[in-house]
Amino acid sequence: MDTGLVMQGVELMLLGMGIVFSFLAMLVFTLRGMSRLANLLDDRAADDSGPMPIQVADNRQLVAVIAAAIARYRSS
Amino acid sequence: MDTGLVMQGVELMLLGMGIVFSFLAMLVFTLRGMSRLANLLDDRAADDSGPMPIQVADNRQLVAVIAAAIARYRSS
Amino acid sequence: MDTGLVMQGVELMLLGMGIVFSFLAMLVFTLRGMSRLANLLDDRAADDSGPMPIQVADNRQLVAVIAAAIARYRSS
Amino acid sequence: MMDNGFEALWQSMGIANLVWGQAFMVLVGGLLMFLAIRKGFEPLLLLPIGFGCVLANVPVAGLADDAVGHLLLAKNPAHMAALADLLGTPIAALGDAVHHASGASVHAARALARDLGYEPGMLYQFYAVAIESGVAPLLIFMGVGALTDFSALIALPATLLLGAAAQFGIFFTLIGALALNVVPGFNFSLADASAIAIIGGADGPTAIFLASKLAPDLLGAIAVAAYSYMALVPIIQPPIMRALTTDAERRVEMMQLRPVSKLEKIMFPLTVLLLCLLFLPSAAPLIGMLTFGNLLRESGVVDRLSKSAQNEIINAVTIILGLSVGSKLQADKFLSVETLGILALGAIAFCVGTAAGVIMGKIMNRVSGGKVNPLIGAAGVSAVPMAARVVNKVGLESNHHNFLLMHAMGPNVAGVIGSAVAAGVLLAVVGS
Amino acid sequence: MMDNGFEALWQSMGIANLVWGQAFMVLVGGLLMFLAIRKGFEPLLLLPIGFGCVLANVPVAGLADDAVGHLLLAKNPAHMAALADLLGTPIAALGDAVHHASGASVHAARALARDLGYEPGMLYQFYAVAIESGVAPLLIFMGVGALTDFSALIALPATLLLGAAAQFGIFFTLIGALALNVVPGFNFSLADASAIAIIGGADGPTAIFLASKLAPDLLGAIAVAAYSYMALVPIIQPPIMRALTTDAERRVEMMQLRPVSKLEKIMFPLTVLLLCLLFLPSAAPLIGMLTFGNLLRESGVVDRLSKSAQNEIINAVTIILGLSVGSKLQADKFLSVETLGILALGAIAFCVGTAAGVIMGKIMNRVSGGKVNPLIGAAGVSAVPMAARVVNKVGLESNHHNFLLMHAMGPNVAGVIGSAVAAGVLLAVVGS
Amino acid sequence: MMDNGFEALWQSMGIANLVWGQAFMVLVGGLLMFLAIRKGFEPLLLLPIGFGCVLANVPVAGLADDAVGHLLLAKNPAHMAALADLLGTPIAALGDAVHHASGASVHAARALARDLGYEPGMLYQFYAVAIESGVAPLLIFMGVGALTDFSALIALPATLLLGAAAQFGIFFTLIGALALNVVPGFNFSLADASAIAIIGGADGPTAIFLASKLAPDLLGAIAVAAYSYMALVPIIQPPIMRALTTDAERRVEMMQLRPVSKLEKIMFPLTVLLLCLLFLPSAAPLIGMLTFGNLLRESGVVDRLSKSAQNEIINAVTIILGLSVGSKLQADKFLSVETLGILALGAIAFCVGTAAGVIMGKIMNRVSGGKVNPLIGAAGVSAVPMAARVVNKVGLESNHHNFLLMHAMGPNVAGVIGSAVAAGVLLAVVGS
Ligand code: NA
Ligand code: NA
Ligand code: NA
Repeated sequence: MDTGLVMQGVELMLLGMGIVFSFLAMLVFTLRGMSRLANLLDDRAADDSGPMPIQVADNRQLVAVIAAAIARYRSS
Repeated sequence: MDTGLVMQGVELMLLGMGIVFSFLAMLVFTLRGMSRLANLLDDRAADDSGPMPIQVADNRQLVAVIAAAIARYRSS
Repeated sequence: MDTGLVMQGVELMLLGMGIVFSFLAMLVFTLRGMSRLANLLDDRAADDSGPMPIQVADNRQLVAVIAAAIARYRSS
Repeated sequence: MMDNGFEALWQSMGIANLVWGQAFMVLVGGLLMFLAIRKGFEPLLLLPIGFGCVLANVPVAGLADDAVGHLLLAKNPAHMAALADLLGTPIAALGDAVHHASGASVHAARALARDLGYEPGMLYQFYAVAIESGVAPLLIFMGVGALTDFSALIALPATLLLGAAAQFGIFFTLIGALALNVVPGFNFSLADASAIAIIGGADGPTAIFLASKLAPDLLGAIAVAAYSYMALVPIIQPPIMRALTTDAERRVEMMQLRPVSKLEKIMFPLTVLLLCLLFLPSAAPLIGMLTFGNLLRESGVVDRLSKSAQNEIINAVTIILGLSVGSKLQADKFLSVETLGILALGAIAFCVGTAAGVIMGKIMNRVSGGKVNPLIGAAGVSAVPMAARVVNKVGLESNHHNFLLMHAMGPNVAGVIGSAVAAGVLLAVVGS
Repeated sequence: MMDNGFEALWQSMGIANLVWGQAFMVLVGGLLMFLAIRKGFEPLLLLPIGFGCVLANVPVAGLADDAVGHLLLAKNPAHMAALADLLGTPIAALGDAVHHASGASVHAARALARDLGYEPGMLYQFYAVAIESGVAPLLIFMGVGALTDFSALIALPATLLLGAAAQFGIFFTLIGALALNVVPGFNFSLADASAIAIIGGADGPTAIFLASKLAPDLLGAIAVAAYSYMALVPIIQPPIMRALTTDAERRVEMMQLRPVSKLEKIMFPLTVLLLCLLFLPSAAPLIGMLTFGNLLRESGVVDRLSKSAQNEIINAVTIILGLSVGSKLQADKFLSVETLGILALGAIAFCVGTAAGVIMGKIMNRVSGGKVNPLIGAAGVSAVPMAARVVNKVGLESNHHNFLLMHAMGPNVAGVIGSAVAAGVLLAVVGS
Repeated sequence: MMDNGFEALWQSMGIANLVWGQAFMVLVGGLLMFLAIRKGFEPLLLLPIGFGCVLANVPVAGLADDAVGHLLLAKNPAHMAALADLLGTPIAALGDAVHHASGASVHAARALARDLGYEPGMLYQFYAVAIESGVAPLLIFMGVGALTDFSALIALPATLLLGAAAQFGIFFTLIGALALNVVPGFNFSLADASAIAIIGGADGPTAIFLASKLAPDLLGAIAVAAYSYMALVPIIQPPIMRALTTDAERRVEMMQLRPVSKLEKIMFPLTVLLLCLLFLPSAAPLIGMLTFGNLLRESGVVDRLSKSAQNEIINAVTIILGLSVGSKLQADKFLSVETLGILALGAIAFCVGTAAGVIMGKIMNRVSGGKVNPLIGAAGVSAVPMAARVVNKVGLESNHHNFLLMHAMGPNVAGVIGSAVAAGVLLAVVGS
């Protein structure tokens, strides 16, 4: 019974370390791919300078002052 | 059945817009009255300079320094 | 019945004030003892300058800058 | 153990259980996050909602499921039998039975699942505490009150009527939702239609609050539509504003607003509350918290509390609220033709509300003898402060010296009150 | 629908349902807010309490009602019958039956109402989470501990006796409350009287904590009385202080307090906790949280947590606590002759406490050979730091170079400990 | 009343009820606070835990007891009889019966105690809300995510393998715990052993989260061990690091890390989440909240929320979490030989984890042709950022110009992900 439990522990160790290693090894490769993709996207963005985010806020002083209080939070 | 539901919707629209308009129209008048009242009160307060709020805090430096820590919160 | 309740109140008053006074009086003496003990410990600490707290943080500029972000919270 | 350990492991993996709907919803969550981060679409809400959407669609984990959902996920035959027994249904039909169970049965089923050791998922707990209770949208409304300066409205109360007119978007959409029932696949009740219609209020917390009371199943789609269209206000509104006004109207310059005294600002929230108390108590939770927050701000004696409402509380609540809304974007509930209908109706609601506001602006322009620029009516939909900024921008196009922002703030904040009032009406008539 | 839609609407309006009591309580709420904003009466608490009072008395909305209250408000005959059946009472007597239901019945009634789809009001939820659980006053006490510098007390521990003496106000008032039962209309139990008496502790969170345990029905009146009289300390105390002391006594200058070491400040909260653990465990929640907050402050190694306790946590909790206390000011529960009695007894409690403190000060003056200025005894009631400031002011009137503030801080913070101890005694003897 | 008033009072005193175990645990709490304040051992957690420990062992008060515990404390014969009846046990054996009651019985017993008017203690409430629900460790994990810069890991993903290797400490300890069952007095189940093993993850919130799911009874000892050994990392790790490496290896200088773009930082949390979703959904609560916090930080569009997660939320949660963990240090549950076993096993876990990390570092050193300094493997246990600093320090001893801190941050944060993954595995296999 007791050795049975310890054997279960050993199996769990093999299983667990296996998964931890597989998962993190997979993450190593995925992260490398991710970095390559990110650089690609960044380059392309630099090239055609892509669609800019919507910009409606007027930068004029007046606007800024008046709207300051409310603009602090835009969730409403 | 379906048209019945749509008719209910139309009635709800009439009722709803009616209440929204009535409520906000009422608020228009109440706010005007409120502003008039506020000016009245402000004027009177300016005239007889009324009862001042209770003031017990001594303004002396010493007091301020010593009490600073505790005074930060007066709920106790 | 009513006077019974009032009598209970009187007894509770005696009991209550008794405990409040005993407790705070005991605290008076304990605090005096505490202060004496604290001074003793402070003196001894000053004498043999005792075991210092563990210090692993390198004070070098580089370390400080790099670790700043993460070091803000050490609970992990 | 380990023989079925490996089996259990494979069965516990996401890829072994991922259904297409979940994969699609993960993409939807990614899209919401993309819009939030790259396009600046209401990021405070859409980022947590998008992330919550992804989490809610993690297979097997059941993060958005209640204890009963976890019982079903575990597939323990004895427990399934006990639940089937309780609901009086065959085990095969258990999923459906749980889905359609009524209030009391749901309570009993949850109690059973809890007693059998199942626990609700993290996102479900957030949802129960934050939204089901109604507390989170109300605390956000308190923060909105503490952040909002109502001076423009106090100086020119007539702009309240613009805020009223813009609520027509709500009620028009209500009828639209009911009319949509002729299309097969749609079957909106009056409560559903009301919850959908409130998207036209262009106010996030109000929409979430009402949807949680009237149609919790539709809450995810309603909240996403409300916040998305609020972010799209700079695209949706200008064409409608230009189409309905003449260049001459758009050039109208408005008189500078009078200064508002401190006392007026203090009396304002109390006045609004009093009217709500007398005439529309069903709006009291929303109006009450909005005016409470504003009183904390204007009273000048409780800066600690005002700052807390404007910062710590609203921030923490926003995080939990966003994740909770995201939890309602589970594939099996969200992916339906009804969601498409809600998105379409929401767009209509914004357009009609904008148009109604502008038309009311034109009426006020006539009545006032040309003193009112009709553009400011568009700000009546709320979407504070985006709609007011759009008004300012469109106004500047016609007249480079015409700063309408301050005048548009009046109808803008009036729109917040207006949609809370509309929500109160819907709660009073439909909710009970 | 709409025929009874209009009817339902009218019935849903506040003015159709407003009873005089509610109108009166709205005015009371307004008065509390006026005192908070204009007169500076403990605004951090009285402003939220006043606002909560108004919200609690919004007709129909039932913001302060539990699920059962909402069932009664809805007036659905089938649901009323089910509830009447559960409580074994005729429908006509349902209101009374609910009001007087005992613990287990209340639980069952709430479960029924919840199963029938009724939800508790917003303020009731705040109350349940914040006060019924006891958590909010304890978190505020933690914040008080983190905000309080006990140096003056550590330097001169004998001032603890002044804090002890001032608690006589509590126990005197307890007898007063019981004696008041001879007046028809009053029927205070020992628990009620104890909860009322704690007003004399002049400490808000302690009063709310004890009242929530011993007499939740009286909590609203007790909290309002406690905070109001704390704000009135500058008016209540000086005449009593002058009447009981001679000019010579008031002139007494006290020796400068010795400096207190960092180690003493760290050991102080632990020492107080240890004594509480050994001799008065029933005071452990209050004393525990007070000393925990103080240890966070003085340990010097957890500034993050100390700042959090002093700011974010105490602010957020204060908002919810204030609204929750306000929820107890519902007309049908608050408007009774008992409330008048509580207000009167509270005033007596403050006066007697002040007098007892000053008399103890005179005794210490004699015993110490004139080294103690008896005025500082008045600070023993707590009401930190207002009472200490009043001592300072009255002292300066007699001797323009006599700054007693620092010496008064000792008894002042001793009063906080003293009333927590008194609350512990009352909980131990009466609470079980 | 007062006759038994005095009797009740004496019976209510701590010294009349203090058992040796409680006195001992008060000392343990004091020791934890001493280590936190004087020695700087993880004060943010160990100070609240130590204080909570003292509070939990206040006699009579039952601060850490649930409603049933308070029923037992009150010793009301009728109530005891009702409980005994419910549990089908004689009154004499009630204590044991409650201790060993199963899920459904516990629910029923608590409902009974609540109906009889008993309330859970303050610390128990904190525990139920913060830990039993799983919410507090997850919110702290969100804060950790918002506080952590993963750049070093993104620049050198291979260091993830060091984070993986160091988790060997977890699984080795799991076997050790099971093997300990040969010693009389130990009887750890697989779930117990898994919860104990996670100490080797060297990550507080992960340990608390897993222990609350798998072995709530052992949570106190596990959390104390985890935080204590994390504080002892500067003492535990260096000898092992030196023993396993040659001086030449310790001198290895590593190439400067490449800069990481903003886009990579934004994509990182989403990538990790996606992998978790696909392959290890059982780790989704932990990984989900960690990556959510990190996305709040890196997205750059929700600074409000990021700051809130890094400050207000994590601070408030830490206070409650610490006290809640302390509540699990009640004498009758904590003082057992099992606790000693847990402390011993925890130390082994840290040592083995460190060794495994360093050995993996040596392997990578070989494979990479000497580009990797094996010392950085020791940082793979997590204990952020202490372990990385220790690596830096030990590295500097051998080579005064070799700053390894930045390179050690990679495995350090990899260790956080690694132990969350390990926790997910344990939950998936053992938890269901
Ligand atoms: Na609106
Ligand atoms: Na006091
Ligand atoms: Na780890």
